[in-house]
Amino acid sequence: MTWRSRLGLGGPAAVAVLVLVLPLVALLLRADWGRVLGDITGGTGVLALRLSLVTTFSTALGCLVLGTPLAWLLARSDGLVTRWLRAVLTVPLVLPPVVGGVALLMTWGRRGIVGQHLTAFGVEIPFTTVAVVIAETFVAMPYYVLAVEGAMRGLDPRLESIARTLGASDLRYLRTVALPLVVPGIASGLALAWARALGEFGATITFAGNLVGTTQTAPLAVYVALQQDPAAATSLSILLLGVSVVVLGLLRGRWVR
Amino acid sequence: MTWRSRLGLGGPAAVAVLVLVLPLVALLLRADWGRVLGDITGGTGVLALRLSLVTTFSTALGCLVLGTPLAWLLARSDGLVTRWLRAVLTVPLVLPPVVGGVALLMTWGRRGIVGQHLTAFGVEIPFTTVAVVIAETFVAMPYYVLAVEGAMRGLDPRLESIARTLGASDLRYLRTVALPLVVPGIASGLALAWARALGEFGATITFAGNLVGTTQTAPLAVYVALQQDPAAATSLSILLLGVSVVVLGLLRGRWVR
Amino acid sequence: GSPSTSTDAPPAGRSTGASGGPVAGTVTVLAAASLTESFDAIQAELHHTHPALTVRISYGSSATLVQQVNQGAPADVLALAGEAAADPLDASLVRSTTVFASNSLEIAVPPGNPGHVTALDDLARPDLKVVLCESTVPCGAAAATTLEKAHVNAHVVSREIDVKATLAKVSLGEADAAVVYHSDVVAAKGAVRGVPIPASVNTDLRYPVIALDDQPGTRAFIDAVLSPDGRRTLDALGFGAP
Amino acid sequence: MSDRGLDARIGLSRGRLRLDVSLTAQRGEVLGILGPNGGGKTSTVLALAGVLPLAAGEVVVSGSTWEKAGTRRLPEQRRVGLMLADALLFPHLRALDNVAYGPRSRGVPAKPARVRARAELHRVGLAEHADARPAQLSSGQAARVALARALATDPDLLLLDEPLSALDPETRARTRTDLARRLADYDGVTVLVTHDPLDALTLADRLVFVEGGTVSQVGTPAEVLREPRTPYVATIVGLNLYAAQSDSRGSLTLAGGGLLVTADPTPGEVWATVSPHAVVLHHDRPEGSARNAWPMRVSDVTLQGQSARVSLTGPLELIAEVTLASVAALDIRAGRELWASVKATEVFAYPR
Amino acid sequence: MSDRGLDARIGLSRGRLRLDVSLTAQRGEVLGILGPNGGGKTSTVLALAGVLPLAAGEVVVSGSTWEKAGTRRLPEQRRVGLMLADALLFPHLRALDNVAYGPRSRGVPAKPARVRARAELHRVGLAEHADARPAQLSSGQAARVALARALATDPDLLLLDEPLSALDPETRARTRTDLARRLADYDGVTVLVTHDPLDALTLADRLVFVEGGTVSQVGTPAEVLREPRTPYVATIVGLNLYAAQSDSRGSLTLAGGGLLVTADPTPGEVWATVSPHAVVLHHDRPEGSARNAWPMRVSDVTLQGQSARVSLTGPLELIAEVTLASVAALDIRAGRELWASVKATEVFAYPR
Ligand SMILES: Nc1ncnc2c1ncn2[C@@H]1O[C@H](COP(=O)(O)OP(=O)(O)OP(=O)(O)O)[C@@H](O)[C@H]1O
Ligand SMILES: Nc1ncnc2c1ncn2[C@@H]1O[C@H](COP(=O)(O)OP(=O)(O)OP(=O)(O)O)[C@@H](O)[C@H]1O
Ligand code: MOO
Ligand SMILES: [Mg+2]
Ligand SMILES: [Mg+2]
Repeated sequence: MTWRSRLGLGGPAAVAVLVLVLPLVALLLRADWGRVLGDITGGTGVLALRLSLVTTFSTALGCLVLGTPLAWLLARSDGLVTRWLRAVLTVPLVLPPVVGGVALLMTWGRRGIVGQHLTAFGVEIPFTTVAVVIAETFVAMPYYVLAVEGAMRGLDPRLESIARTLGASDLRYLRTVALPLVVPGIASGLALAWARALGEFGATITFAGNLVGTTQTAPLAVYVALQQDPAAATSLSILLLGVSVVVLGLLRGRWVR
Repeated sequence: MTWRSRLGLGGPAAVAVLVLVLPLVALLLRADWGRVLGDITGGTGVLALRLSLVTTFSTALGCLVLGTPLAWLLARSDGLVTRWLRAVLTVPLVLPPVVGGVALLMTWGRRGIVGQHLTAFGVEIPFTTVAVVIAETFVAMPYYVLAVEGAMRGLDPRLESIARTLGASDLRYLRTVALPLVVPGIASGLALAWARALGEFGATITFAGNLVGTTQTAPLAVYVALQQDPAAATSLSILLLGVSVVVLGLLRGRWVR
Repeated sequence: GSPSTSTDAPPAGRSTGASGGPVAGTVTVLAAASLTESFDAIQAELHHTHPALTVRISYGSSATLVQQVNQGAPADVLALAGEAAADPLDASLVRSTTVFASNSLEIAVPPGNPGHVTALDDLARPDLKVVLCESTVPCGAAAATTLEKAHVNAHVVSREIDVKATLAKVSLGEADAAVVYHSDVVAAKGAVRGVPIPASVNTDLRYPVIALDDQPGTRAFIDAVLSPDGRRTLDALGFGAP
Repeated sequence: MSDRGLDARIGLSRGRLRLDVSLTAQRGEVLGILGPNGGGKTSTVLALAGVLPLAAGEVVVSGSTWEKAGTRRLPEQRRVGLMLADALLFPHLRALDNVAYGPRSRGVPAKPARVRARAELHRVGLAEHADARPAQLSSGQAARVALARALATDPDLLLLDEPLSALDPETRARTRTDLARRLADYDGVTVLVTHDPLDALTLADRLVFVEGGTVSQVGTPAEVLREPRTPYVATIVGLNLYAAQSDSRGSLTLAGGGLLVTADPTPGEVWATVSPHAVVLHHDRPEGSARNAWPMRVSDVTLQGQSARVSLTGPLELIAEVTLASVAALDIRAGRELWASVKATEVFAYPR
Repeated sequence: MSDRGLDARIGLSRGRLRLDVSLTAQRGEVLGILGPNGGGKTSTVLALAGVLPLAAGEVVVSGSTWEKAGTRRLPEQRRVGLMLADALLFPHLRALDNVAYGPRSRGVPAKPARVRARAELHRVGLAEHADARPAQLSSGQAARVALARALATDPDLLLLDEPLSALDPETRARTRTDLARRLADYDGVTVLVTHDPLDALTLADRLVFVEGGTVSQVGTPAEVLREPRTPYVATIVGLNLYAAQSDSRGSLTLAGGGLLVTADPTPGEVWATVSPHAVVLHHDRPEGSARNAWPMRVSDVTLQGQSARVSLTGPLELIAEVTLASVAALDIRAGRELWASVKATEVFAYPR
């Protein structure tokens, strides 16, 4: 790389890195390191982290199972319906999470458009761990679908022509060629969605509530701790970051270049 | 498409669509449509929406100017530094937004690791519109960088070989070939980042506060209204959704297939 | 009770507000979410007496506000729900503290009271979904105290991050009952119904207003809160005398 | 009708090209498709495979209708094999699994599919590369794997779009022979698109020339070699071709200028051909029986194997093929002036 | 040294291939690189372009050192033109802007760059496609645009990796002639990788054969035509080649079995060649002067232009080239048994 390009690109890139990294540095600098271990192992932190891992991996699974077919269908058609569907999918990104939580209550809650019918069968979703997964899926799935759709659109369409003439149905082509080839896209989509779910706060607390062991995920525990004991909150945040960096590192190291 | 693939893929995809779309339907069904127009034009809604548009477009611009070079540098190297940098970039995704806000205060606040030096020059960032932009950039830029990096990695490396032998420096190649070819990736990265910024709540209210006209963005206004007047909050949310669908529709219609 | 000061400064406002003319400049106020309606009204009144004074109010949960001040947010006035909320506040930042209102607890139920809640004891019923504030939030701490005094082991399904979120669960009908402030039931304007809690087990909260500097605007705002007009506004919205 | 292997009319639009091509072939026949770039060869192949839908026409293979107004079999419902000019291997599969993909997709169990795949790889000389990933293969190796893959499903219709174009001459010769042997065993129809006249002439039973979206000439290699009907076809078969007006005594007036005499008169509008081998070059005006003789100038000389092709301009454009010995003897080089003669018995004319 | 256009030793590893190739050329010379698939031709070209770094060796062009232990000029700092086998046009630019890209990148203002680009497009017969996007071009049209693009920067070193492989024969012939004319004007060095012997023989001044990462033979086309030294090279030039042991009287014992007599003895280990044209076929055992005569069986017959290539097996493997008339007269077809003879004067032997 020449000096001109080092400066021309390196300058803005360095600013970008600073904007993103300085707050993390501050968090680490201000942490009360003597207490971190105690904060993490004691109290509700461990419970919250376990719940977070369970719910976020369920969310990732949900994205994989439900989001992959959706991404595939979106990638293969360019009709008006597809375009609108794609626009609508980005809505949960824009919805303030708290509003998202309210919308989820309006849907799955006791008086919600779906929930009122579920209540008749004795099924009530809010305030349960299932509600946490629904809330996380609601906010995270769009990231997954958009990432995977993009990867699928990048496939050479002639590969499908070849596979089809070799006798593969579109499902078989999807399974044996398209999916293996978009594994990097799926992995980064999963990484994005999982990370978004791990940090999810507003929709969860609004829709699922905040009960230790059942619906209090790590971000909720951090928030609660922040009000009382900022040092403990910092410790828990650092743990959360550590876990996410390890999981994302493993995911990326394995599947993403 | 065969019936088998319609069922096999259409089923899960339909569930995915329902999970994402039902809450929006509920929001629209439960809105007090007679009031929507009045709620939107009266009160602080218009102010908040204007502030949201100003700050989110500033954020998008910041992502474009700072994030594009970063994405480019990440896409071109595979060293250990790059891998770690990429892992660290995903951290703001995972950080609960409220913690992010505290970390931003620890960085740019009066006593922050950077802010304390700025204060000496009479510059105070928290509770200003600039703080809103910083908070939004902090949460949104990772989405942009990851999307654009992915698009840039998809380029055929031989195109660069050709361009370079034709006399183009790497900067010129970036400008004249790579960037035009990843315009769809940039557009969808911008869409993601802009949408994420538009919905940003926790980091903003913590770092920038909730001052009408200065730092109260639309999601904050929705939150405040939600406590006082849920119907007004719904109206404002619907406006927010409308704006975002229009903007994303324009962006995608123009640049994304 | 009577106004109490916890620092060396004299009760700031009254004298200045009475003696000085209209004040100019900007005052930034951080106020607990439960004060939204009252402080909005007080801000409007203040505009008549000090037209050149710009008042900027940022509402949030008390704990967050304290965090912001500790981390160097440029604020002049801090108004919190409950004196305990001020405990984490960096004492060196405080110029004066004045209690300006009080609040008591009440059970909030959805309109129509589907859970048939009539007394505090009902909150222990397992068929009932009860939400409380998180114990770190002033209303949560108060509710815990009250339930303990009454020996009620409430069937809690969620501990919300602030009192408004707690109330929202009831007004949306997701929860059958919540323990909130009386002022919140008043502010909800019929979206919820109140079920009183006997004074014997109730817990009062005293709301402090804290000056973070000595600028004239700061004093003008605190004076307005403490003024008879301010008092009337707070009364009308369900707050008790300090 | 029952032994008709292929009966198709392909009508569709692609960009600015309007394609309308009819193809028929008996079972076991190899149909060579040739034509200039952009003429619609690949589009024809894709339409036969079911990848591009027809706007008009129909495709009938071995008696079953694959496509017709309104009804359309999907590619996987057609017994078709396709190989495009790019190898397009599945990049995540080993060479062996690429070749086994077709049999597996058509229901063959894993083990026999691999045995078959290994055999096919062996036939293209890549047995020892069975475990290589496509990225580890050179372009030529990849093309051979793609060929093996297309051959592994025993299709009723085999579509090869320039299958040998990425192979080096040695491999190409070997693969061409193997392909010819393979196609001789094969009782389906093969459609072979190629730019290489040698491929076309040696592998195809019948040639179809597609130019600008329509068929410009059809015939067996021998017919086409004898009577090319377009300049493109003449280039392919290596003949000099002239559009001419013939009188009844065998005197031909060329459309591009010049005169030519043939021993075998065909009055009217004719095509006339002269083999480059039949052109004799001389230092001076030739005496004797040659009734066609012109002063010419050499515009280009190229070596071809053990002989040389000499491009000449003069009263007409002419290409001569001479031995290297003649090149030395006559000191043939670009710019040289000399005489060219052709015996009237070597000029063939046939109606246009 | 100053008229040395190219002086390079390329040492690098690529996958399992260890490449070590030395290339030298005078200014204005065209160096043809041939070799089997996977031999390292493309890798050599990429190393010269500065895209693949050298592990060992150096690259000196027109007296300036482009690469040497430790120092390395970037591709854009080399005056080099590159065209790969795929066209690799910039898909967002019109054909004209693709061609103008090089001049623009090297500082030519927009207007003259376009004029130049238009001229280059005209030379490859695509003047009327100047405004087309790459997606609207056929593969052959795209290849021609890529050629025009590589030629538009007047590089000191022009690297063409199978530049004509996607062209149809007519266009290829035209482009080959144009390329030859173009390269004649050009005073830099051209490195031309090709699979097509005709391209190599007609365009290159010297040929370099790269097999398995090393140079197996170097020489002018005439030298190579006369004395091929590997089976690959023999295939390229269309000769029958045998490794043999010669005694002093001209009797050759072939390594693969069989005996051959030459009129021009070269004792020791030799290569022996026989031109397919020199092979005469007979119904019965020939009488007369031919000292080499064997009973053979026809394994394959292919038409090539106006003649036929006949592959024969017997005491040795032999390819004969005969006229179509002979094919008819002798009823030559696969499986037929007949005699082949070669005059001793047509057998050339030279030291191995
Ligand atoms: N994807 C496409 N969209 C629109 N037009 C196309 C597309 N692909 C090819 N074309 C056009 O269709 C015409 C026929 O292309 P086709 O690939 O069938 O030609 P071809 O005979 O195979 O050429 P070649 O010898 O170069 O392979 C060309 O004019 C080309 O410009
Ligand atoms: N990207 C790559 N990574 C690793 N090995 C490669 C790569 N590309 C090619 N190779 C290997 O390098 C060797 C030389 O390849 P190269 O492309 O230079 O051959 P080539 O002579 O150009 O062949 P062809 O005639 O098929 O184009 C081959 O064995 C190939 O398998
Ligand atoms: O008003 Mo509070 O700080 O949510 O109890
Ligand atoms: Mg084609
Ligand atoms: Mg190559």
